[in-house]
Amino acid sequence: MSFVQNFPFFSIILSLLCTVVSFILNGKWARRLTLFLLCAGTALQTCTLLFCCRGNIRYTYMMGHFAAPWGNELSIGILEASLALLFGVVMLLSVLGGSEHVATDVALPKQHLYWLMVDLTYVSLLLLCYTNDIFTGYVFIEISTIAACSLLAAKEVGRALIASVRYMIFALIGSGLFLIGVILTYSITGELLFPQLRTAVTALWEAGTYRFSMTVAIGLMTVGLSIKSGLFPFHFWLPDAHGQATAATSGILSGVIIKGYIVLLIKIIYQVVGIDIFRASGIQNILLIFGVGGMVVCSISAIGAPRLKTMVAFSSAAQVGYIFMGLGLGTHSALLAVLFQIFAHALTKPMLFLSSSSLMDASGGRQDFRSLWGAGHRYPMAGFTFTVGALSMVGIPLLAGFIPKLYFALAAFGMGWRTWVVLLALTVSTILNVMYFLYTTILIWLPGEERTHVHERVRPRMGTVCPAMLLAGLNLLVGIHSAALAALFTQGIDLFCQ
Amino acid sequence: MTQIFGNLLSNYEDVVAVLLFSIGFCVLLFSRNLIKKVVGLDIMDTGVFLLLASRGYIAGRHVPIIVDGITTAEYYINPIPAGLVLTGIVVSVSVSALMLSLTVRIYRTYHTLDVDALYMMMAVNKGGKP
Amino acid sequence: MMTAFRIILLSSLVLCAIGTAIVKKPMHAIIIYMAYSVIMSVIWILLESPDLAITEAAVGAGVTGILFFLTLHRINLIDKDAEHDEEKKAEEEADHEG
Amino acid sequence: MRDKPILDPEFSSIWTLWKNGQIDLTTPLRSAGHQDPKSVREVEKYRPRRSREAYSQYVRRSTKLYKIAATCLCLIFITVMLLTVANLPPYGDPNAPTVNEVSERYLEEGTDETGAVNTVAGMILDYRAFDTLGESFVLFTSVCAVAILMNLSGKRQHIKHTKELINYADDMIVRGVCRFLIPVILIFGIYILLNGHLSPGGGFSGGAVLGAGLIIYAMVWGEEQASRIFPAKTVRLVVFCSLVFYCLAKSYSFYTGANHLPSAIPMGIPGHILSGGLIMPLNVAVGFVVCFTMYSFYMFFRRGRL
Repeated sequence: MSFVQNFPFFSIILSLLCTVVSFILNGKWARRLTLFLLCAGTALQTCTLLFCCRGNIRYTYMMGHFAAPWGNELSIGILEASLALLFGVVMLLSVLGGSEHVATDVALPKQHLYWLMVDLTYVSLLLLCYTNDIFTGYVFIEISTIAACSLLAAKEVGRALIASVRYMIFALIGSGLFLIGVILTYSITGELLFPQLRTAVTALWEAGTYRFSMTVAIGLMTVGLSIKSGLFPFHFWLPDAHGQATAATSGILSGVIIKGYIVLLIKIIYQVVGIDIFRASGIQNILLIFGVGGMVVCSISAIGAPRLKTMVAFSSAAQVGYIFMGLGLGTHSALLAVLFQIFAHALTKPMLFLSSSSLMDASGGRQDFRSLWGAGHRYPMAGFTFTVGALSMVGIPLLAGFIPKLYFALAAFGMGWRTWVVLLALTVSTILNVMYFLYTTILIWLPGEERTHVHERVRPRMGTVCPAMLLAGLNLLVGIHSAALAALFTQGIDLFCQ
Repeated sequence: MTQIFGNLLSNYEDVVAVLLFSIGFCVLLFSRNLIKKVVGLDIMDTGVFLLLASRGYIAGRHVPIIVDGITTAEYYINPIPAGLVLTGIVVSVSVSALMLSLTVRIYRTYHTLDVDALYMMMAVNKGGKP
Repeated sequence: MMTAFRIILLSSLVLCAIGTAIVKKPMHAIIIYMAYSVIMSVIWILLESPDLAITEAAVGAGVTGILFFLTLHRINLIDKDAEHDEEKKAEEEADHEG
Repeated sequence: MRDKPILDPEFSSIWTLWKNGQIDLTTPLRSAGHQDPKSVREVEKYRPRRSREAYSQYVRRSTKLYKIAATCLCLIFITVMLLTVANLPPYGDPNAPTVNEVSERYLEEGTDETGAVNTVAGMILDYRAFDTLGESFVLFTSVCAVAILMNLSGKRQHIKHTKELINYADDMIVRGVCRFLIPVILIFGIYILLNGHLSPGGGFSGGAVLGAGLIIYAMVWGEEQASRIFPAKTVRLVVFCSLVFYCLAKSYSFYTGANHLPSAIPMGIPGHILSGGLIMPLNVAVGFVVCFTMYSFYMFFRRGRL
C-alpha cells in the first residue's frame, strides 16, 4: 500500500484536530489555522488526485482493523478526490475573501468559534465526498447542518437568526427523512456499506421481494437530500439563508455545502442503488421534472427579488435545478454535465457573493437595486468580478458556466420526451438568467452618479478583491480547458460506475 | 388488503414508530410555536429510533452482552441497531440544544415565538435596508 | 403477558405524542414529552437494549427536559427585562434595522 | 418603485404566493433605476412602509394554502409509510435480513477481536469507531454553536438578570435529598462509564448521567458555586484534551489498521476491568466530552457563559 493512499485520511484527521485546537485559540490564530488547514487539505487532495489519475485506480481505505462489511471504510477515486479538491479550493478562496466581513459581522470573542465551524464544514464535506458507509454519511450530514446553521447565525442580527431557524427546520426534516430511508434500507438488506448494499439491493430487486419498501427507501433518501440541497419545491429556506449571511458564509453555503449533499446523493444513486434500479423505480423522472421546474421557477423568483444577494441566492436554487435535471437524465454524459455544473457553480457563486458584498460596501451598505446604480464605477474591481460571474452564470462561452449547458444539451439527445423538456428548459432558463443577471450588470455600470446617495469611490480592499479575481481566473481556466477536465471526469466516471 | 392488515398487526412496533414519526412531523409542520416545534422534532427522532431498534429485536433472544462464555449468535439480538440508535440519540439532543438556543436568541430580538409572526416581520422589513 | 405490557406501553407512547401535539401551552407539551421519554426508556429495556435505556433516561428525560425548562425560564426573564428596561427597546429597534 | 399596491389581483395570485415561497414577499423592482433623480429623492423621503393589514391578509391566505399542502403531505406520508411497514420483514423474526454475517461476527468473535464483553460497546468503539468519532464531534459542534448563540460576553450584554427568588440550597428538603442523591448519581455515572465494556452503558450513557449530576449540583447550589468548582478554563481544557486524545488514539488504530500493521495495544482478558484495548480509555474520553457538553449546555442556557 502506497503512502499517498493515506492522504485523504490524514486530511480528515488533520481537520478534526484543527477543529479541536481552534476551540482554545483566539480569533486571529483560529483564522490562521483554518487557512493552514485549507491549504494543507488542498495539497493532500492534489496528491491523492494525481496518484489516482496516474494509476487509474479507485481504492477503499479501511478505517480500523476490520475489512468491509464489519468496519467503516473510505472509498477514494478520481471523482471523489477532484470534488474534495474543488471544495477545499473554493472554501479557501471564499474564506480569504470574506475575512474582512467576518471581522466586522461576527463579535470578536466568538470569531474563533466561527473559524472552528469553517473547519468542521470542511471535514464534513471531505467525509461526504469520501464516505463508503451510509451511516457515516448521516452523521456527517448532521455535522455539516449544525455547522452551516451556526455559520449563518454567527452574524447575530435578527434576520439571520430567523433565516437560520427556517434553514434548521427544513434541514432537520431532510435529515429525518434521510435517516428513515437509511433504516428502511438497512432493515431489508442488513448492510450499511456501499459495495455490500449494492450487491444486496441488486439481488433483492431481481428477486422482487420488498420492492415497494426499497422504492420508498430510495425515495426518502433522495427527498431528504434534495430538501437539504434546496431542490425546487423545498427551496423556501435557501434564499433567506444564503442571502442574509456574511459574505464568506454565503459563499461557503452556496458554493460548497449544498454540493456536499448532492455528492452524497450521486454516490447513493450510482453506488448503492445502481442507475438501472434508480431508473426503474421511477424516481428519476420526478427528479428531472423538479429540476426543470426549479430552473424556471427560481429564475422567475430571482427576477422578482428586491435585493442583490437574495437574487444571487435564488440563482443558486435555479442552478441546483440544473444539477437535479442532470441526475434525472441518468446517463454517463449527463453525470459528466452534472460534474461540470458543480464545478462551474462552485467557482462562480462565491465570486458573485464576494463581489456583491463589495458592491454593497460601495453603496453605503445597501443592496436594493436603486442604491447599486453605478456601483461598478465606485468599485471597479468588484464590478469586474461581478460581471465575470454574471456572464458565467448566463453561459457566455470561454467561461465555466457555458460548459455544463453545452454538455447538458449534448446529454439530452436521443432521450425521447426528455430531450425536448431539457432543451426547452435550458433555453427558457438561459433567457431568464440573461434577464436578471445582465440587468444587474448593466445597472451597476450605468453612468449617473447623481442618482444615488453615495458618490465617493471606494478604496479596493485587496483581501476581498484578490480571491474574487482568483476565482474569476479559475473560472476562465475551466472554461478554456474544459477538454482536459472532461477527460479527467470521464476517466473518473468510468471508475466510479463500474 | 387482509394481508397488509395482517402484516401491520404483526409489525405493531414499527407501526407505532411510524405513527410517532408522523405525529412529530405534523407538529413540526403545523405548530406555530417554536418550542413545540422542537418537541415535535424530538418525537420525530425517537420514532425513527424506535423503528430502527425494533428492526434489530428478535423474539426470545437476549441482550448482546456475552455472558457465561456463550458465543453462539443465536442466543443474542442484533447489536448493530442499538449502536446506531445510540449515535442517533446523541445527535438528536445536540440538534435540540441548538434549536432551543436559537429560540432564545430570537425571542430576545423579536419577543415572539410564533413562526408566522417572525416570517412576517422579516418580510415586512424587507426591501429598503439590507 | 409481556406482549400486553408492550402494547400498553406503546399505546401510551402514542397517546403522549398526540398529547404534545394538541396541548396549547409549551410548558404542558414539555411535561408530556418528559413522560414520553420515560416510557421510551422502558420500551428500550423491553427491546433488550439497556444501553439505550440508560442513555434515553439521562438524555431524553433528563437533560433535554432541563434544557426545555431553561428555555422557558429564559423567555420569562426576557419578558421581565423588557418590562423594566426602556433602553432595551432602542437596541431592539437597532436590531430590526440592522 | 414599490408603488404597486399589495392587493393588486395579479400580484397576490396564488401563483405568485407559491412561486415566492409561503410568505416571501418580493416586490418587482424592475423599474428601479428608471426614475429621475428628483422623484428618487422624494420616494427616499416618504419611503412607503408596506401596510401591515394588507400584509397580514396576504399572510393569512398563504398560511391557509400552506396548511392544505402540509395536510396532504402528511396524509400521503402516513399512508406510504404504513404500506412500507406492511412490506417489511416480520417483527422479531430470527431470519430477518438484518441477521447476517455482520452481526454474527460481532457476536461470535467480537469478544476475542475487541476484548469487550458488551458487544454494543465493541461495535461502536472498535468495529465502527469512525461513526462514534463523528458522533462526538456532533456534540462538540453543537456546544460550540450554542456558545455562539448564547454567549453573552459578546457585543450585546443587555440582558439583566432578574434576581432569583428561590434559593434551593436554603431549602432543607432539597438540600438534604441532593446531598444524598448527587454522590449516588455521580458514582453510578462513573460506574457505567468505567464498566462500559463489561456491562450496559459506556461513554455516552455514563457521560450523560454524570452531566445530569453536575446539572443538579449547579441547580441547587447555584451557578456561581458550580463554576468555582469547574471554571470555564477547566471545562474547555478537559473537552480539548479528551477530544485530542480520542482523535489521536483512533487515528493510530485507523492508521495501523489500514496499513495492515500490528497494533501495539494489548487486548487483555475479556471480562476483566482492564481489558478491551482502547475501549475503556475511549469510553472515559467520550464520557468527559458528553458530561461537560451537557454541563455547558446548562450553563449557557442558564447564565450565558460557562
